[in-house]
Amino acid sequence: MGHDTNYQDREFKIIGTRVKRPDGIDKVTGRAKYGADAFAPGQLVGKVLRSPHAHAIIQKIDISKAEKLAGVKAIITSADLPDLTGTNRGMTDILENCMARGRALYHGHAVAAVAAIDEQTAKQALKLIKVTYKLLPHVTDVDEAMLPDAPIIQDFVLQDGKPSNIAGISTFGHGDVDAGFAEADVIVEKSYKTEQTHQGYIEPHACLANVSSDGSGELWVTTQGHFSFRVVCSTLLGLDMAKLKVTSSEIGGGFGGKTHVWTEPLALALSRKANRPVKLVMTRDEVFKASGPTSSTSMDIKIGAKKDGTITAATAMLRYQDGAFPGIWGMLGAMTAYACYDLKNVKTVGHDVLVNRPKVAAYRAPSAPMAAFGVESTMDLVANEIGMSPLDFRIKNAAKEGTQASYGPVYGPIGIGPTLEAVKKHPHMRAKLKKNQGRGMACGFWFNFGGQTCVDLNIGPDGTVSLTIGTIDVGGSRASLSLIVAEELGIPYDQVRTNIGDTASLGHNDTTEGSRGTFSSGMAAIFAARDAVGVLRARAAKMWDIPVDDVVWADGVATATGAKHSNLPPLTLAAIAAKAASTGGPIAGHNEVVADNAGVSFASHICDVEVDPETGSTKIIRYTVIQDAGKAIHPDYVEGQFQGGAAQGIGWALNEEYIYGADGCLQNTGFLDYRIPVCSDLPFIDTQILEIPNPNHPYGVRGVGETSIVPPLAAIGNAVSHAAGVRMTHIPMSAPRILKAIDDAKA
Amino acid sequence: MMPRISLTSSLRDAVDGAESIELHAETIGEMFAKLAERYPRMADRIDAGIAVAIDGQIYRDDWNTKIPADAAEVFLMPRIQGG
Amino acid sequence: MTGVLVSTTINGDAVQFACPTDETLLDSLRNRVGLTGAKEGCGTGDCGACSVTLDGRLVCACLVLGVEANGREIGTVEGLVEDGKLHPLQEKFIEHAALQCGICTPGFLVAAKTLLEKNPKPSEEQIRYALAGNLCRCTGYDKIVRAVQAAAKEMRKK
Amino acid sequence: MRYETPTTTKEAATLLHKEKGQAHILAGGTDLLVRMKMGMTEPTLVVDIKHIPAMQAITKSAAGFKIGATVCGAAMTEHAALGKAWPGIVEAANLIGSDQIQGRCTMVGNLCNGSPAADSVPAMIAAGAKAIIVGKDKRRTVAVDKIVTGPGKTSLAKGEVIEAITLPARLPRSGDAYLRFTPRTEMDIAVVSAAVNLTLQRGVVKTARVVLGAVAPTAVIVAKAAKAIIGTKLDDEALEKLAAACSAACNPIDDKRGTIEYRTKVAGVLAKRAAKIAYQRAGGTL
Repeated sequence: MGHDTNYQDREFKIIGTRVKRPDGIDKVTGRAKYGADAFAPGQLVGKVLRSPHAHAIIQKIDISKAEKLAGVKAIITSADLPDLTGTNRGMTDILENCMARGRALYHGHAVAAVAAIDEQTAKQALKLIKVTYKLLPHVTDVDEAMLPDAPIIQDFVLQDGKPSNIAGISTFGHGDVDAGFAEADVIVEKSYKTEQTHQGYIEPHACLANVSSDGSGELWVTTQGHFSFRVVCSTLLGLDMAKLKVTSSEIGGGFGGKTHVWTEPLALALSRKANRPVKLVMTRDEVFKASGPTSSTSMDIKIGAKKDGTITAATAMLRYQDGAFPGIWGMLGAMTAYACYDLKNVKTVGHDVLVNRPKVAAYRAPSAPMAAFGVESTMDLVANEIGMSPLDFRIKNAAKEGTQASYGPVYGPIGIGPTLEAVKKHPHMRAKLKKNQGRGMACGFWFNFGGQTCVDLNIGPDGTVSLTIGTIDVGGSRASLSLIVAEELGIPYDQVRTNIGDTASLGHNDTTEGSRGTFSSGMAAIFAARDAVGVLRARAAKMWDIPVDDVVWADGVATATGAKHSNLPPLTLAAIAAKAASTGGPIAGHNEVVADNAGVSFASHICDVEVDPETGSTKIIRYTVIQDAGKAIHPDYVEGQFQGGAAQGIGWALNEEYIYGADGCLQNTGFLDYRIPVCSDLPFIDTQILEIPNPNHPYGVRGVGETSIVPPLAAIGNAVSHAAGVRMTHIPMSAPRILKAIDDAKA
Repeated sequence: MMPRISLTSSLRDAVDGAESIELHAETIGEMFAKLAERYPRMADRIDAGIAVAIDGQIYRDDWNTKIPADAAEVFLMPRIQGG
Repeated sequence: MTGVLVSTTINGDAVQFACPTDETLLDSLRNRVGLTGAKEGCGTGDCGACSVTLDGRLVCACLVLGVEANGREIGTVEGLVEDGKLHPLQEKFIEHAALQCGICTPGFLVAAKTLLEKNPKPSEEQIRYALAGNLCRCTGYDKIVRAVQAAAKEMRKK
Repeated sequence: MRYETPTTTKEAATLLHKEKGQAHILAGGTDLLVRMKMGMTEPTLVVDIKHIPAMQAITKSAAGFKIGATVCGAAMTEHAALGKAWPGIVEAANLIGSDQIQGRCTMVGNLCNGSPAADSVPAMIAAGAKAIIVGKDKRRTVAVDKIVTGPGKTSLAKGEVIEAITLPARLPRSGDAYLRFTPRTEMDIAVVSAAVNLTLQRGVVKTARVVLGAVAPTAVIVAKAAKAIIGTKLDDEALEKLAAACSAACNPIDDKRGTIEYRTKVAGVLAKRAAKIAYQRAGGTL
């Protein structure tokens, strides 16, 4: 504690180099162990029975036949999961989402679960469980769910004292928008819709649960936050937190979808009942139906501006669908919608709306891409109306240090202006376009978080350094953190190894979300290394028998200062470590920190598309991402985040969507019809990393993981409008929608 | 010096509709304690999670964070989630 | 459930396993042979994470029955290392940061190896289409394509 | 589930004929294993036909080509003579799934699965392909367009197995092409598709066959569309007539993959484009 978190401008030796990641070899040889790659002696196979209906009362669950099937070791229903959540409504919702309690709230909602000796027996047992449903009317569309006669999803949700599906209304903004619109020369008002998308991580949720009859347990699981999984699972099952050891596997993608528990509490409950380990792996079909996709939305955007390009007022009425349980997704949309701009008069209202769909979870900069689609599309329309280039219009209105953000606070040093200036200078903006091609650009914002962090740094007897962290590595952060420790200690990168500890080996760490992994564990690693340097200096002083104040640590060695010690040759880390036993024992550094102040992040994207006017098919021809990273610790993995987010945004913009039938059932529960981009769909994705240091991180680091998914929807929409002459207001901009728009425009 | 504490709209009903209030506190923790004392309905909101922006920097967790005497702005906003 | 004994060759080694007739080769490899390098991302042939070779042809192990392996030759990601040395594709994937989470990596490596054996000098477009059966959600494919290009170049030198 | 590996087609037919439960043929398995995974079928018998020598090869003769029922898509792509003679068919077969799927999938499987969106079927029908069918007691040869009778349904009797597909010898100055629309560039199912096979005489279309996929319960032969281009050099007017005839022949559904409106319109667009490619392959210049 007491470490200085302020940015210190300095020359780095190895920060910013492109070293090989420590988990690389395991991952290219097939040795890395993911969620489904663990096995325990005597393990059972867990399977979940799910509702085939969108909304139904569960009148009866008859497990008598299934119980009698040879090889079935445990069957659970909600009766096996008593509600221990007390007054914590959020936790009660998680419990009810894990397994329906008397009512199935969406197609795929878990109803019962079995553990059996093998896959075939477990599947057979599911078929023998007889559930009697009484169907209820359902609603899956966000606008329909807000109508006065819509079926009510949750009785406890009230508006004006009456049952409603509107779980929250959040208003942000400042100034007087009516007065602002009165001043405007041009006002553009437009409504937009975006369909629901899924994070689409390639690894399905998987865990291996092992609960003993003494109430202690272990959980091996693919997760973005094993510490928060421990909190949730132990709360739901009534276990002591210290007795539940959660170990994170390698994670095969998360993007927010693995911040929440889905089947893990069920696996633990099955294991407890059977008194044997239970492995539970979701199928892809289950992942789509019953994990946590992001909201579908509907929105009305209105922007007014003067002829000189000054925005006089802006509003956004946002309606976000949360699935069957209240969330904060509409609120986040309302907070982020206008965050890129310096506005005198702005008002945003976010509605959180319940529907018969799975409980919405975070998806990379959650809620920001949809609001940005509406706002950034409308920004282009306003620019066109007043005859200004969309880029100059954005530059004129960009937020800067001192701007009051539309979501409330006043900005410190931020990067939206520099990313826009970089767009202006980028050769992409001057590249020639061919027939049926068009160019668009758009901006995006995300908050970024810090949060609770705890690391341990241990120096081995041979002088190698092991850093144990508690934030999951979703995309190469172990390499970045090893770089940070090597930089602080002045030793080669290869001398440091970063590992992820289980929940028994470190204090609580918040989940890897909000782009916090490298930011927060990096900050803790710097401080832990500085702690260790203090110990190293003391040990060197002891070995030399001189005062510790006469020892400095630089370039990986302890050096005695002053003329009277000039005969003492420097001591390497290895030399000091070798004598640790006789100078005071193991050498370690430690740090716990609440790494707040992650520093907001901005990006601007440029995109060229070609639209086939006869089929409506859109091809991405060229794509450029420009984003502020604060400081890129490992540029490869920063670029990787930029490219990956852009690719997800491209998929969202063009093809990805949840398709519900009139029966309220999800129709596309596989990767064939939920179309994430394939390799041949995309060009190389150019990146430009800007480094505007975060004033509140010793190295200037900002989170980089999320913002890149925010601009693509609008960037592509703007490009399509230039290529095909039609303004798309419905995401995804699938070929049938674009072709219809082209035909309608002709008519 | 007593910085004005502004509240996001969803929190205002807990402080009798005020957009901002005056309150002296040296840390986020002290501010929360005083808020809960003055406005009992704020206690639940604080438990549920509130983020604090001090001169534009957002703090979600650390209640020991000092509120500088010369802070131009303290803004209470909803605690947010990421992906 | 009918169980059968399967005698097969995996990465050059003679291997026997017993499995139910309706079990996929992917499940046999993972749960009976102990080779978990091939991953199940979908189970329906849509993601390529379980890519292996069957008598030299690239296939999804989730769309092959375990019993079909009898008397045939299987190649998996675990077989890429030869004489203790990483395959150039493995080297280049690490060097070019062509993986983030890494769950799709085994499938990409097996698919890319099959491609380069057939076509040592593929164009960018050929690489992209040859790898279109392997989904990656982290990278946007940029660094994967670059790594395959670099490995192809390296392999042509030899 | 019994798993059998007969070595003659007749043996396979007998096994299937005798089975009282749910019997399936396994060739590439790219449809069957998906259905098993999704719990859509629980076979009691699977007959793996890949051990039957008569089904394993592509053979060329004066009469044309014979493609065994277990020949996978990748093997078709590798067969230079087949690709030269019937590029449209090879392209269509090559569009079924990824390289991984190509390593397993077969044209006969694509046909017998009975999907209206099957890629190889319109191309085969346009080419005048025939299926050699082997039953327990007799063999018969049937035009491919007579096999599929509706989504997931075929005219094959219980126990009948398709042993091979035959393609006629390629006539001089003739060419074929197949195009489909999919949202992605790969790994997708046709939303709408069109195959054209034609023969020229001095640059004028002499014979033509136009077949659409994914616009009706089965692939549709559009005689009016063929008529629209016969006797022409594929001038714009002929192409417009072809497109209009194709759109008029559509009887599609609205589903998760496309709308009626979209399929109807794009069927004509694809038919025009496929006709132009086939025309050029036949040696015509546009």
